Amino acid sequence: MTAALEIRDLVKTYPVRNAFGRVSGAVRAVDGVSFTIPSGGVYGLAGESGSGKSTIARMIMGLTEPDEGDILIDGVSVLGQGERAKVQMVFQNPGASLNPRRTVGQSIKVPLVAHTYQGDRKGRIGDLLDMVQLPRHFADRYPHELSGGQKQRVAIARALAVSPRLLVLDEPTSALDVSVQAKVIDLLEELGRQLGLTYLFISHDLSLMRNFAQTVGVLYLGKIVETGPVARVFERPGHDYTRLLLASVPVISTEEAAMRPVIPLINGEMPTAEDLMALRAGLNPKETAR
Amino acid sequence: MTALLSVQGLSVSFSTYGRTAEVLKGVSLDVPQGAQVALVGESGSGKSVTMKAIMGLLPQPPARIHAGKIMFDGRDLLTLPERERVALRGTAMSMVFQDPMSSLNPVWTIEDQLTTILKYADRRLGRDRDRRGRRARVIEVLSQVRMRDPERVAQSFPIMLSGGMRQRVLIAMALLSEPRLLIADEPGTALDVTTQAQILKLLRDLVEAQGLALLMITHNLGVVRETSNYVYVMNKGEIVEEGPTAGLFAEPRQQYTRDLIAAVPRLTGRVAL
Amino acid sequence: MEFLAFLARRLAWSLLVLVGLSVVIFVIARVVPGDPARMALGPRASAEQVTELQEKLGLNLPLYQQYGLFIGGLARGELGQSLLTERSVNEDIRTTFPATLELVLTTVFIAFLFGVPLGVAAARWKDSWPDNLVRAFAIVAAVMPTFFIALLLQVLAGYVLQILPTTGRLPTGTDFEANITGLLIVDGLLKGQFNIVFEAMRHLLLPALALSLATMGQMARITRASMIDVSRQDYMEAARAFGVPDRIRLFKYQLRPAFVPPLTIMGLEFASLIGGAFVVELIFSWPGMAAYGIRAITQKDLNAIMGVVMVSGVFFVLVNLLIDVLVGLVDPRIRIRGRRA
Amino acid sequence: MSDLTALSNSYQNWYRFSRNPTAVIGLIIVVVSILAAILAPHITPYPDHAGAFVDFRNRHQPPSWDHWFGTDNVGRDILTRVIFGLRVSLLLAFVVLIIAVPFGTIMGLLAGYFGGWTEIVIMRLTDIALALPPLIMALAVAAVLEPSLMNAMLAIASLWWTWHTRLVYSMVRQIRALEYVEAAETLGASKFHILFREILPNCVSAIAVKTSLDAGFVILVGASLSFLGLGIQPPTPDLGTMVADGAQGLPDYWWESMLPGVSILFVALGFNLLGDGLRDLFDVEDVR
Repeated sequence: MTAALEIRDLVKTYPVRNAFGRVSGAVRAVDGVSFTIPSGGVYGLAGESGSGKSTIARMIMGLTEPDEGDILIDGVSVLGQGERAKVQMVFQNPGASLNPRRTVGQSIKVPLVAHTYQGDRKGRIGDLLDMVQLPRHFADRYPHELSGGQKQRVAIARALAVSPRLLVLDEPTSALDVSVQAKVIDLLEELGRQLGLTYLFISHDLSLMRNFAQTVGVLYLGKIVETGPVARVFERPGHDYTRLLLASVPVISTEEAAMRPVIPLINGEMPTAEDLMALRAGLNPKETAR
Repeated sequence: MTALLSVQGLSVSFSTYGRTAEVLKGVSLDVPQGAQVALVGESGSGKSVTMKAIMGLLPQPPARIHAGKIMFDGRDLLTLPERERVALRGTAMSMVFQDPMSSLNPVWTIEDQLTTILKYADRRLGRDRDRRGRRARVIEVLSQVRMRDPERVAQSFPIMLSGGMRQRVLIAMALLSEPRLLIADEPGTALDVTTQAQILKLLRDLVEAQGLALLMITHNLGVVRETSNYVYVMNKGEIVEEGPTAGLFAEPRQQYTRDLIAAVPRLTGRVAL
Repeated sequence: MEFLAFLARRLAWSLLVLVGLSVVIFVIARVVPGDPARMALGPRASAEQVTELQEKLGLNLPLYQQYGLFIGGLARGELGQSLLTERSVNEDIRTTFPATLELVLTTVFIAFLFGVPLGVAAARWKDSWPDNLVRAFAIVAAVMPTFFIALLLQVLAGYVLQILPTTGRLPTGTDFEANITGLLIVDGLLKGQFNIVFEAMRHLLLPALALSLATMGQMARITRASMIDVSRQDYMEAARAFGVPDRIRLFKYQLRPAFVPPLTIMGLEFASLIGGAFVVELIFSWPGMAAYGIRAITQKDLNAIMGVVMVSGVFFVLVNLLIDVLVGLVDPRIRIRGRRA
Repeated sequence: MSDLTALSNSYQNWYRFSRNPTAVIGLIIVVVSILAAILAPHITPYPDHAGAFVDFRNRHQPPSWDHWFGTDNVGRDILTRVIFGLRVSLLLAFVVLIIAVPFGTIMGLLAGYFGGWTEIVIMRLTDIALALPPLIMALAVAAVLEPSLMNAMLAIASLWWTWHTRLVYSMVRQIRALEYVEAAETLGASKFHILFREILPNCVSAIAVKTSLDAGFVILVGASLSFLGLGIQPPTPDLGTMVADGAQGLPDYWWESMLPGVSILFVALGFNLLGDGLRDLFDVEDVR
């Protein structure tokens, strides 16, 4: 069986310019990333700001072209193709991902028009709202009339409009309260089962990842430093950065606390990732004042 | 022993466009001397309003405090003359702001901002400290928050510092005049997890070392467990449950607290309900 | 370093703007229908006279060569001959520009001196009477036609109260040559002739006031908006939570970050100030470049028109470069990042 | 249901607008001025005074019951000529803005959304225009061609669009970075859809505010131009020309210049108050 999504040696660099606008170097925002997600699977990409996780999502969506590597959906390379109906995305901030001047129905209609959906569009919009457990009459509401959780449901409905195979979820619940987050995650799981969706779940929230993803890749400075089944990676982390991430998660029970790896303190303080790596490499941690 | 800070039956309403909404309905909480207390709630629960009322930062109008007392060190802050109330701000009680990106003035150096605050705090306390003394104190506090190069940080403008360092500056700002109560407004939530962990540990260490009372305002139950030993759970303007942190997390009594705890994803994976 | 690069970039853009401006001016002057030589000489001139002038002005050459000549002249600072005064346009502008400069600088000074404090006061007492007063003033000042203000002031101060002179830069017959900077106040000070300084100021007051009202209102409005914007920032609340007194918060914490928009807008306003100077100079018989420009325009004196417009453009560009430096001094973010927020 | 909420929204807007006294005053001034200009031949007391009419016996009459604004140096009723003069002013503002606003908006959308060379070319053009005040441009054009209303309108419009371009450009730059635009891109929406359906509706209120303010300023530029004698040519009544002509009689015949001057002020004030009211209503950031 072919994978729903296959990422091969993806590289994206951004030029660094000096003060006068000359290119003086390059940052490798994504530096040789590969992974595959089997059909119906949930792959979690964990990383902090600057890890390259958003750049990967943008490349999969076709918003940015990679410098090297390939992206295959259902075994077919999608590079250079403009529109990608098979893959859709749910954004981080439900407040900003819906146009404030357009009704929910108008927003959901966008992909239907773009991909020339032939059937009854109004009916389809209603069905989509049903799917995300919102009343059909919400089609006439404006985003400011909805709560954060409702907006995120609308964003999910919109992403499902053209029956994609794969959903990229970019921190879909980080802006929501925990009780709302739990419901949105339940919805995503149920939809995944019903529609046979494959998810790429991008988050910095390791607890959530533990519960939602089956496989996890830990991204640090553009590279996947560790990957494997989520239970294995979280219980027996093999890389220092994974250990640091896990040790940093605020938890609510002693069982969880016991699970967190012990990290050596530097000057009585939790080390930064750079310092920890430097310590392991036998170097003296350098001062990091920027 | 009486509490250092004691909020008693605080009720606050907001009036906008002719409509009045009651946002706090008789909130009571105690922060004893040297204790670490958390106030946890989701958005709209009223935790920020409570915090602002304690700090005296509620804009009135539209807000109106119509019942209750805020006792600090045996005096009711709500009936205190404005001058005396201002005198307490940033000195006896001070606050760690949430957003490291926007809580520092972009056009002045760190040293400039910290010495200005110190100068007027000294003046209110009747303390005599010259420019050089103030500078020394600023450098001292910057090293207390484990800034590696306090001299250089002091000379920097905020945009030259990383988010984590700015958050440390905000903590240093709160410590300048040796307060007895520290009110922390979700410090570190805007930062990466590893940086947040550093900040929380730093805060914990400081509070313990200096014997400060801490009131941690947060929406994150994990942060509550990491930083407090007593917790108040707030919902819709009311305290729904309170108790020692470990006990309350292990055996929540109220349905709301139970649901809230159940909604938190666990690092250990799914819990059987 | 970043700041130098920022300024260098701005300088490069400014040069580009000036080249663009020269093209626009050239196009207006040469491509539009009508023969400049014929226009200059009038309908009664003979065909030979017209041809002669055409050759003299290079009008018989292809357009790109004409532009080459024009830009070449500009690069050397040669603006050509005025058909009207029969002197070089350079000379005419050199004698008239200082008067305009003195007028415009005084105007900016007045606009800033009153506009910014008005804006600060409005923001400080937002939604109460000082605010309403300032806002009303700003709106009325903005919609008063400059020529109308000028006439009004002239009638009020000149005819009714009879305290201030209403024409010229100095009393007629005054024997004084401003040959150092061309600015009467400065030269008067340098030469120690304080009566000249006093008279120059008296003469400046009305025209500068007339020209400054709209800009003053604008400054007040922008300062107010910017102050209110800053007052909503978290760091203002933080300063309050730490007990920093009102006065310090207002002037140190709030005004300085709020100062960038008024500065920037001031730079942009310069163009319309120069436009306004055309009207004010005419009404107050101010012997400046704008008055010279108006004369050139009504007499279709092409080289003079092009010269005046070009000099206004250069002036505008220089002022804005200066403002970039000032903005960098006020806001370290621009200094450090090398670009505007 | 939805119609009801939409209705209550617009009702709410109207309610808030009507509670803002300056905005209402502005709206009234604007509407009255436009109506007066359109109906000028029917409502003015002496419609024939709009042309080359002479009545030397009645020259320099101060304001009276017969001539509310007095008469000018050839005995024409100034109120009549002011109302006819409004026509010129409003026509000028209308034509300039009907050219400048749509053109400037489209250029701003293109520069802000596409970036690259489109942005560089368009935005440098606006920089050049900034250095060239509309009044001077109009003067230069009037000098080279001939002074006429049409030339003045074209000259002003040829620069004015750049202000709208700068406004829309800066808004598009902000909006483009928002997730809903990126979302529309990932959903496969066309560039046309993104520009005109997703981005433009979010700029409309700011454009409306600016257009209202601009109408006042264009009128001022036009009046300055004719004050300098380079606008519409006599005997067509024009407010700027009337101020200039009346100024010859200052201070004795003050009404001949002051009342037309106040009229210009009045109309420009109307548009400004209206723009300010709209700004409060839409909660638009400070434009201009």
